[in-house]
Amino acid sequence: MKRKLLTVITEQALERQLVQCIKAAGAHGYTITEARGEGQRGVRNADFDQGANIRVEVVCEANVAQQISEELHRRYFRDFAMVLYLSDVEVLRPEKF
Amino acid sequence: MKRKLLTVITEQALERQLVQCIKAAGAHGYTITEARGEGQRGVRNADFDQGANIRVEVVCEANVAQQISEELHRRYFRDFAMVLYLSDVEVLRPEKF
Amino acid sequence: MKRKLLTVITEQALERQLVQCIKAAGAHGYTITEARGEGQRGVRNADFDQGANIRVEVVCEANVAQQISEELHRRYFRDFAMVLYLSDVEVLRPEKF
Amino acid sequence: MQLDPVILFFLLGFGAGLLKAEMRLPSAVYELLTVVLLLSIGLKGGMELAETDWVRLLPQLGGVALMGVVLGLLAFALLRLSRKLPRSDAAAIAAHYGSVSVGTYAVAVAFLDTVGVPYEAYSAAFVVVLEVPAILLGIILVRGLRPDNGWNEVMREVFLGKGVVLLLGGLLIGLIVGAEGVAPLEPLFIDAFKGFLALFLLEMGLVAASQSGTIRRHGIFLLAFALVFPLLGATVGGLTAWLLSMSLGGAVLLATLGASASYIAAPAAMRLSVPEANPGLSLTAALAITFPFNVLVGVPLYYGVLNALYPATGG
Amino acid sequence: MQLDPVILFFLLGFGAGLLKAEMRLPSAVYELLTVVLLLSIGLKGGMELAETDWVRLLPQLGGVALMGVVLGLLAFALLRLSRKLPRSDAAAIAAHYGSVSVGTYAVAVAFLDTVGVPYEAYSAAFVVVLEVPAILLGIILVRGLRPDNGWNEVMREVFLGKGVVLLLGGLLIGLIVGAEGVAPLEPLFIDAFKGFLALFLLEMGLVAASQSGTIRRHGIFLLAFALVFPLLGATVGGLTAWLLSMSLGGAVLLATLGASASYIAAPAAMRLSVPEANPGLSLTAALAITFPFNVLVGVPLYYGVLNALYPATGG
Amino acid sequence: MQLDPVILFFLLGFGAGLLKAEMRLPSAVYELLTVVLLLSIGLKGGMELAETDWVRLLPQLGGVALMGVVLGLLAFALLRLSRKLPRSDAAAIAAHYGSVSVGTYAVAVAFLDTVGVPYEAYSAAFVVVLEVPAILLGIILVRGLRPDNGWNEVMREVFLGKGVVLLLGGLLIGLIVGAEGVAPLEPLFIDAFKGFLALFLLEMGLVAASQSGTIRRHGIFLLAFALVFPLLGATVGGLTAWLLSMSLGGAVLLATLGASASYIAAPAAMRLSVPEANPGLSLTAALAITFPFNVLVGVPLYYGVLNALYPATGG
Ligand SMILES: Nc1ncnc2c1ncn2[C@@H]1O[C@H](COP(=O)(O)O)[C@@H](O)[C@H]1O
Ligand SMILES: Nc1ncnc2c1ncn2[C@@H]1O[C@H](COP(=O)(O)O)[C@@H](O)[C@H]1O
Ligand SMILES: Nc1ncnc2c1ncn2[C@@H]1O[C@H](COP(=O)(O)O)[C@@H](O)[C@H]1O
Ligand code: NA
Ligand code: NA
Ligand code: NA
Repeated sequence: MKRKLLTVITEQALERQLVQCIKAAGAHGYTITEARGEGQRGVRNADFDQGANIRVEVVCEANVAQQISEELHRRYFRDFAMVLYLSDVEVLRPEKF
Repeated sequence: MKRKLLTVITEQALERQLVQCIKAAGAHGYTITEARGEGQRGVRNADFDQGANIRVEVVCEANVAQQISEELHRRYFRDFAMVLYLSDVEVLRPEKF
Repeated sequence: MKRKLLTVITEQALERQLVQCIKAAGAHGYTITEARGEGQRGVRNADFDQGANIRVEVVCEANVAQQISEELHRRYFRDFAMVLYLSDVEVLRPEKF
Repeated sequence: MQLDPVILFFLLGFGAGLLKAEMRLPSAVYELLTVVLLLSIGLKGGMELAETDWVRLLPQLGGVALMGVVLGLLAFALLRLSRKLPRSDAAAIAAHYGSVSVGTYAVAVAFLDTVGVPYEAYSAAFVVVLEVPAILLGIILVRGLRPDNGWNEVMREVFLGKGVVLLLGGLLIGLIVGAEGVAPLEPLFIDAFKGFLALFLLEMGLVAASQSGTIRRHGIFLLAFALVFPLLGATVGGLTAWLLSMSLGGAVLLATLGASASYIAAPAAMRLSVPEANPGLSLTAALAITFPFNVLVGVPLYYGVLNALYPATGG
Repeated sequence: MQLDPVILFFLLGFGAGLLKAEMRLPSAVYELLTVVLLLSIGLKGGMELAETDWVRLLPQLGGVALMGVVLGLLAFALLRLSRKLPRSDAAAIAAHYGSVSVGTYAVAVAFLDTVGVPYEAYSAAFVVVLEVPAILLGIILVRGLRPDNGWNEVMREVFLGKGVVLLLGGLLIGLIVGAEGVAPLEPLFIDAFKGFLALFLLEMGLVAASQSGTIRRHGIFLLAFALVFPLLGATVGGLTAWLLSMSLGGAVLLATLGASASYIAAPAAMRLSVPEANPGLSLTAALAITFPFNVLVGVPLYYGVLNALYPATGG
Repeated sequence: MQLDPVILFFLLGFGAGLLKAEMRLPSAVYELLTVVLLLSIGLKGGMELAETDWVRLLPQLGGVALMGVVLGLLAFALLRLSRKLPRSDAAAIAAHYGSVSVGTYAVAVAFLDTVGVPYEAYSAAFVVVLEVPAILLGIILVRGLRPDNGWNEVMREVFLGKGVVLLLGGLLIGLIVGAEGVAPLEPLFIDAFKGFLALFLLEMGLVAASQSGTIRRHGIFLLAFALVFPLLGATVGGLTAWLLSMSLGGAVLLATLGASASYIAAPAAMRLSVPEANPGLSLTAALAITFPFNVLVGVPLYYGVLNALYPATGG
């Protein structure tokens, strides 16, 4: 079954808010890995506490992904380092997502 | 060339078995990153030894991906925290996968 | 908007060169996570300093992805553990990539 | 009642955890602390063995192993009789409570040092011997004699966990090189022991607090079991010590081991061998209820009672 | 001028960082060092409180908290008068400079130990009290009394950071168990203090060097502020110490606190509560300019000046 | 033969690794241990230099550097003469064996402390000086004078690895502040040295065991080289010590350095500068064969032989 995979890369400091936002939109889960990287807001590496990124993945229905993206965009894009992208995935147990 | 990317997110404790299963199905490699997250079986974070997840990626032919998925499904879905999904990727050196 | 997601899994030792290559090709950013895994060149785990992999993601235009792939292929495939694959992603703010 | 400062570190971590303070020791630090504590306890035991006629102790180890099995069976029987839990969950919890927690043992050691009561440091060998049998029992109670993942895998998992390996390793090294040989290692492994234990308990407090939310979910029955069974375990431990003619200090240690529940070796082994058991149940009981209980109340209680009742010369 | 060896570790890290040496302490190690230093400073302070009529000190804490607010307002006024920065950036920087850096405090403590000047170890309580007010002030200067993320969230973030929790925890534990109770923890928390501080400063040197590239980007104004404001802060700190009748050593500590800028609690809080402020500005100032300045020049300077001017008996 | 307890930790790790025990020190801990050991060895050397007319030693450094080149050339010649390996692999292995392992040096230091033989602690400077030349030689043997990644990059990689930076840093700090200045750092860096070394060797045992599976793959020739070349290297090292008029202890250290093979600096540099060389070959030889050999057999052997043959007063 088709679902969307939403990937968000952003500042560690936003983790709590991000998770709230994901749940509020109705997604049933998420996965987080520690990451570092570089983008418009410069290098963000794990060298110092503040600096690192998280990479958050959510598998969900297309409209949920849409809603999370818009919400994040509205709230955080102006002031925070953040990148997000969507792709198509196939899942075996669609009821989980 | 087209291949499938299979992503499995599951309990760290299953790593050994998962790798065996991947190899048995004929995949030529895999990549693991440490992860944490939340799903049907609750929050799983790295706070305590037992709790964390691994995120395993396998690039392989579609039928191999199918076979691994089914095998994991059969063996582990009932009792373990596990999510898996498939997507399409393009590789440069198809003979590696 | 459509973009390409290029994922490269390779030896930690190549990080500096990889980043140079990504920037030279005109990509606007990248994300790195620590990884381990197994492939043609054997098991590469984080057990010992030398051994681990990095997993690098770049969201960019198709031709940039193409160029990075070719460059990496030319320079590093013979002598280094390296896997790369491409997939399609949709981004909200195409001007960032 | 004597107040050991390391206990305050546990309370600090617990309080910070309940308040959801922005603080956590990274897992690498937790690993380091565990390794150092295990080696430290092992080395101390080994140094003592080096001055003891330790061959004489070998039969005692059998008795202590038996105690682990008895405690596991007792826990299983109680849980099954209550008719509250399926067989697999009852067996998994029994495995945790028949096995032991080295962290709790370390707290008891620190307590005895603080109150100045001597003890048999070689009891570290009893920790090793107690860790395994109840886990095997738990598996057998569900799978019979044919575990899904095969005995090879089970044995590897159970006997080659870091608890057994590092305690045993420390014991052997201490035994081989003796007190004089260990001397140059003392600044790290002996003198800094209580400092490391304090950091370890700070982290354990944080962990226990983060797990404590699950207590409510599992209901009053689990809570009651996790508070009452330690008293039973301590009694069995104290009796065993008496049968083995140990000193008062040794009896406190063995009572503490009886009262303690494994939260490292047992969860890992049961997850793979009895996966249908709910890991949340046993981990909540062992880590969020029994561990804090033993650290805060149990150890001084067992000491208080044994101090009053235990015959001065052992059994 | 006395040379403290730990300073050389900072220089080693700084040099290695500038040369882009292949070296970095993993973040888990940095965390461990921070935790140990915080607890160590707290315990030392608490032991002293245990022998002091500490209730008498409570009103002083109010005075010190006020000093934090005054420093924050002073910084904000200066930055706004210069017309170089938008309100949000000025407020964020003010929050950093009104608050304090425990790492800098630790360097001052080590310095006083080296030159053999006694000090009030309970000043650790002042560190706790100084950490928070200026951060709240910074938020209020931008958001007024209604922060976007709500006061609950802000308070949690500010009061439950590891700085406040571990310092306060250490102080309380030291106060409760006293010097005798802390004794078994000393090998790790007291004797090894300077060694841990050396490792910490090695890492801070690496970090400061990696941040130093951003100094140029932010221009001469930020550089000037980050070098001059510490002198102002030290003066205010020294005066406060005099008003509170502290010893010369205590005055050096309070001057150092006044001069220091937070690079842990303040950045985290401002990022969430005043996200439109550029975090690069304040972090560069606090970490890449003011921290090295205080460590290398400030602490000995404040001591030198106070040693010459400070009335022998306090105020 | 004297038994050093730290060796037993290596055996414990090695055994646990072979049995595939569920145990591993996290890489952050390994990093911390490496940093502490390097600084510790550097500081000890620096303190000694502070009391020595160290300018006199400068020319000796040239002699020791030459020894590194000679050992590299010797290894290369042997490997090429055997006709078993392509030029790039021979050069890479030669770079490893001409360079040195600080971990092995630390074991030799601990050994001499245990047997009570004095030594020139400033030999830490020889470790620094030996680390680099053979690596440059290895690159030149394959690339000539024009490495692919440019000399700048090569030099950065080679001279700014953590080995050189931390040893040199420790030496300089020890030299500047002298024994009295280092005193407050001693609890962590000096007293706890053997404890840290024990943990380090535990981890190295695990690593060596995990690598030992690759020995078979690379055949008997590599095994023979990795066992025989150390004897040659030790001989050259002992002779060099004699030429430099060092004491018996110093000769054991220099023999050990000659016998040891780099497993940190050399692999990193060769991977980037001579990528066509198989990194598995040299790492297996250095880490899975030569390191254990030196730790378990080599160091006591070199001591035994030198103790019998070395002229009492040096050369
Ligand atoms: N083109 C890109 N491809 C992959 N990751 C990116 C890209 N751009 C930015 N990132 C990641 O997203 C984070 C925030 O990006 P930015 O907001 O552009 O600074 C960076 O630190 C990177 O980890
Ligand atoms: N919808 C989802 N999107 C991304 N990751 C998920 C999702 N659901 C679960 N996961 C991950 O898979 C793990 C196991 O999921 P579960 O079996 O549902 O508990 C979780 O701990 C998450 O890391
Ligand atoms: N089929 C695969 N699927 C996913 N990751 C792979 C695969 N093959 C190799 N890798 C990763 O890429 C790294 C280098 O691969 P190789 O060059 O084949 O040794 C491995 O260590 C794995 O982390
Ligand atoms: Na028990
Ligand atoms: Na300040
Ligand atoms: Na050598």
